[in-house]
Amino acid sequence: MTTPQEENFMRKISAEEKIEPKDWMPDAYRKNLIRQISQHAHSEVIGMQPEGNWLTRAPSLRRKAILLSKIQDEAGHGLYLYSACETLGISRSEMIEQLQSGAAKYSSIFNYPTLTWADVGAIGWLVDGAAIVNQVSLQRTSYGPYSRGMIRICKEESFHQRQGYEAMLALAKGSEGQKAMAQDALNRFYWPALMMFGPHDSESAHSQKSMEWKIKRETNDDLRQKFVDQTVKQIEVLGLEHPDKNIKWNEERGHYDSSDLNWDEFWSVINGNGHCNRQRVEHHVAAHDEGEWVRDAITAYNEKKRAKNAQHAA
Amino acid sequence: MTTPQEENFMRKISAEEKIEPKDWMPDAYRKNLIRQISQHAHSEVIGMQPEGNWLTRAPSLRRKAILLSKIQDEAGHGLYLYSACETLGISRSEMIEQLQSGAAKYSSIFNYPTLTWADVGAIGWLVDGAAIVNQVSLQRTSYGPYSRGMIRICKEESFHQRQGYEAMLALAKGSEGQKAMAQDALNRFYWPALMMFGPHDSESAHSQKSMEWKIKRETNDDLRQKFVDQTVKQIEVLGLEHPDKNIKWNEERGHYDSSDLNWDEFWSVINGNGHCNRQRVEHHVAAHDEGEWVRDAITAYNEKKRAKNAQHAA
Amino acid sequence: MSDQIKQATQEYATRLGDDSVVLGHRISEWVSYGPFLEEDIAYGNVALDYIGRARMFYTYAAELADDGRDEDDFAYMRNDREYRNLLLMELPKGDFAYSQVRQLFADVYYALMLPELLQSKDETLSAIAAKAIKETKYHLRRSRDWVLRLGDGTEESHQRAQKAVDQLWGYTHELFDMDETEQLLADAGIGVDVAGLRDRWLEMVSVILTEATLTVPEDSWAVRGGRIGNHTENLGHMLTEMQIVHRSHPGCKW
Amino acid sequence: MSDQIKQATQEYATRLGDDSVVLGHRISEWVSYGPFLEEDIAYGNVALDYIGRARMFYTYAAELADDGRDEDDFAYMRNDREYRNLLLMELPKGDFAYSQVRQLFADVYYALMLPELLQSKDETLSAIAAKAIKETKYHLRRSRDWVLRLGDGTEESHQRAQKAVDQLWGYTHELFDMDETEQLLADAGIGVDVAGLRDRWLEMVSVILTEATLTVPEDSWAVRGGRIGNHTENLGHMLTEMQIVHRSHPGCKW
Repeated sequence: MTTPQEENFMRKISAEEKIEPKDWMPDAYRKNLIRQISQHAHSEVIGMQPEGNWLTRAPSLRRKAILLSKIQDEAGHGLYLYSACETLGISRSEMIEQLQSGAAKYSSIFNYPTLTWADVGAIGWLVDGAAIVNQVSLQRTSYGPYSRGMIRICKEESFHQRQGYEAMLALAKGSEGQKAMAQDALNRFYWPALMMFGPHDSESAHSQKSMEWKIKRETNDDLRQKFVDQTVKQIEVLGLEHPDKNIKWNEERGHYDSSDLNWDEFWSVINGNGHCNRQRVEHHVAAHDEGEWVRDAITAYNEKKRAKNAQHAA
Repeated sequence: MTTPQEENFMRKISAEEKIEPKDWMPDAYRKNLIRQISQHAHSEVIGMQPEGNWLTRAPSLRRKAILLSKIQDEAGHGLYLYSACETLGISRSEMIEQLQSGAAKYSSIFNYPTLTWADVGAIGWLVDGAAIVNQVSLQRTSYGPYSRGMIRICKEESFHQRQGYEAMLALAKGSEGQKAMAQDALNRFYWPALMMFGPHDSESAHSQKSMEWKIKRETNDDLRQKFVDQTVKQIEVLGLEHPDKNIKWNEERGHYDSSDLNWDEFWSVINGNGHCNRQRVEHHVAAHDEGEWVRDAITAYNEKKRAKNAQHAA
Repeated sequence: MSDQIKQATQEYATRLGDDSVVLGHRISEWVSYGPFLEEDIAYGNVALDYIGRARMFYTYAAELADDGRDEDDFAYMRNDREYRNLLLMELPKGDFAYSQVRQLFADVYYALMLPELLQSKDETLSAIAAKAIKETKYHLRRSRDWVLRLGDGTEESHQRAQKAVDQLWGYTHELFDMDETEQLLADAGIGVDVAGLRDRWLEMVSVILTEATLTVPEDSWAVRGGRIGNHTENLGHMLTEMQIVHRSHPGCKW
Repeated sequence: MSDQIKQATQEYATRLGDDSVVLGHRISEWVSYGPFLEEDIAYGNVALDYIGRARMFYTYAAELADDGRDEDDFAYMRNDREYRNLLLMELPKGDFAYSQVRQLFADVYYALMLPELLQSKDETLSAIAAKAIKETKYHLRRSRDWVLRLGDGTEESHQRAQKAVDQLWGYTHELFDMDETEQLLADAGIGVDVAGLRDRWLEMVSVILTEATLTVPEDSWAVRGGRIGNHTENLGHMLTEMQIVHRSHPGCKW
């Protein structure tokens, strides 16, 4: 039995109308969205750390400025997504609590360490690149605020990806040492980037319902294939070796065939065996806790001002 | 009117007998010694910081080991001198309080920053060198525990001085960059090292009484002259320029003449305008405060053990 | 431009570039460590402005030096004995109060100094000043707001802010020192006579600190030496980190 | 010695040198930061022992490599991707409890591993082990004492110690991993079969932790990768500091 509300909701979904905050929506839809948008927001925020790790070591002033600017954009995306998620009836501080307690996730790619300067380029190119493939598809997601957020974020992310790729190009065309650094970063980040699209469709817990509700518009495997396809040419231009020895154009499918992914490693990292799982959350908790007295000061100051203004008004 | 105690005390001093902890001594003698020995101890302890600043950056494993070993010796000297001072009826924790409150001083040389690796060599050579000139003379100081401490400490300090000089030699005979580093360190540490002997005899507040009581055995200016004389040849061997353009052998005096010292700077640094006055004390306070829970843990653990042993015994 | 003036101007641009890169680096250390996300963004903004200034000053210094060096040679290939920044800029980031009080001291300084530099007969310096003035208006509004909020916030924030003021005060005197190079350029209408800014700086800072219920310290101590390369121990550690990648790959482009 | 064995032995000596220099460096970071002066001395002692071991292992590796490199080339001219130390050694010093628990884990490991290395058919490795065994006896007595005192001290020290145990546990599994190189050397009677030490390590550590009223964690997570150069982000920062002077003056002697 579907209620008229449910019917109306599904009608909008079918008609490609956006669901807006004030609209009725099924609880599970709301929950699913909160999970996905907050995870996305947390990923932007936690993603500041692996790149921030190289902010103080960026090898030229120009690269330092670009990186600063990029990390700043990510903080901005985080803010923007937290706001979008708040329209679903959860507060930012609740979301932060969930992040810090481990109840909410962030993209597992950030559990990998950034070990060299080239990793900053690789993240911009591959990680932001994979994110864009996903986000472009999410521009058509059914929830209005999320969809509009994606449109805005995609523009900046494309910019980041170009900058990341350009940084890789400078390395790949540079000295032996630089080129080796670039190859190493590619080798380490290629596979985790593919895993960013999530498990195979057959294994994906949330996929089916998300597709029905048009929260997701394309399947994990389809998105992953797009990314695999677009990356082959980019690696060629860099003049680097493709990390996947089995990569091969399949005329019939019109796509590249590639190796099976090591899903054991994927699950292992998600389940706590990544180099940085603990570090990322501890960093966030430490900065948040250290900031408590600052937040308290603002509250106290504002209250004093309010009291003073009320006095003046009286 | 001198009491028989005073007479006996002065007789021993004249006869070059050592004063021992259990012996009667004038209050002023005791105070004077506490001031001098604790200042000496604090200097060893604070002196760990400017050298420790390069421990993690030592440019070879051999130098790293030498520096570690040297700093460890200094901590040992600090301990030894605190013990010697405790025989005069002051506790180590009281002395540490005085250091942290600023009531007790440490050698002002450690208010200068160590800016390059060569500074480690310069400190070993010049600062330890100046310290030794002073300490050799203090081996004959009238207070037994202090005198014995000086004899022991002098041996290790001579070793440090040789190592410091050897580190400078490696730089002075090295690349252009290394040689420049050595010259720069010499230029910066030469003058403060001369000032380690204290103000001119005519200006020295504590000198006269200390000489009478044979706490000090030679005057500030005499000791400083010894150091000036011995250093000329050492600079020559290094092939570096002497920082004092007026240095000149005086046949008549049998000593080198040298420039007037910039006592304004000396007093300025002592009075708080050195680069590191605040930093050194804050570092000491921070480490001490951070260690409080550790010291508490030992106390608690020992009490538990004691209670348990008492139970067993009963 | 006479050779003497040219050389002095190059030195001057280097000094101003050093001030900017060092302070910008210190601010950037806050990114992902701020008390909340908006503050990470704000810090990023301010850091970016300073890195931008450094690039303009260094590029001009490189142009005047005309010896094949570029902005990165100035930033990455000089050690702390060669850096000429004011000591205030190199002090570690400390806690949030420490960084904001330092920023207030620097922002008021630039709010006074940049309009003078705008009047410089040297067109490049004047153009850099024109851009920087706008940034500094925003910076100062921000650091002033923070110092007010921290000083007049909780007991803890007040104490932290006062401690920061006391710890930093002795490093502010150097901001107004003139040496021969700067005097020469001031006389030639190229550089700023910073000595003349002291009183106004003191007045502006005093007004803000007082409003923030903080005490303006006595001038009991002063540490100097940045302009002759006599730095605190902090700069060496900062440059170690900043320069390691660049120095580990000599002659590379990035 | 066959070429294969020789190459494996060189790699092995490098690994053991890396473990020693990295842990020695971390310990040396405590000097002048200890809770009291005696502890500064003790830390200095332990750090010295590890730096000494690193020098012996690297010197042997250099001898086997026979390509003109010396101990300092191994320590100072390789980056973190080339370092082969166990991750446990590179973690930051943390608080006093964290450092002492790490030390206990390492000391028990060496107490078991070194007597085996003493039996090595390789005389140099055996000789290094002979010297190191004596040091490790002292180290283990010390770290065991500390863990007992912290674990069974105050509420605060207990919590800190337990937190350290929990945070470090996932890095201990890697200590007992064998790869082809190590298996080859173990089979040849040259290297230690560390996999075989696991149970005894766990038993010894469990006894000490239990006496210290601390809980032995479940094996719920494990981070690996040091032996293939896949490090945490900490090592890069550590090597930055450690190598900056050496790298800034290429080819110099010190």
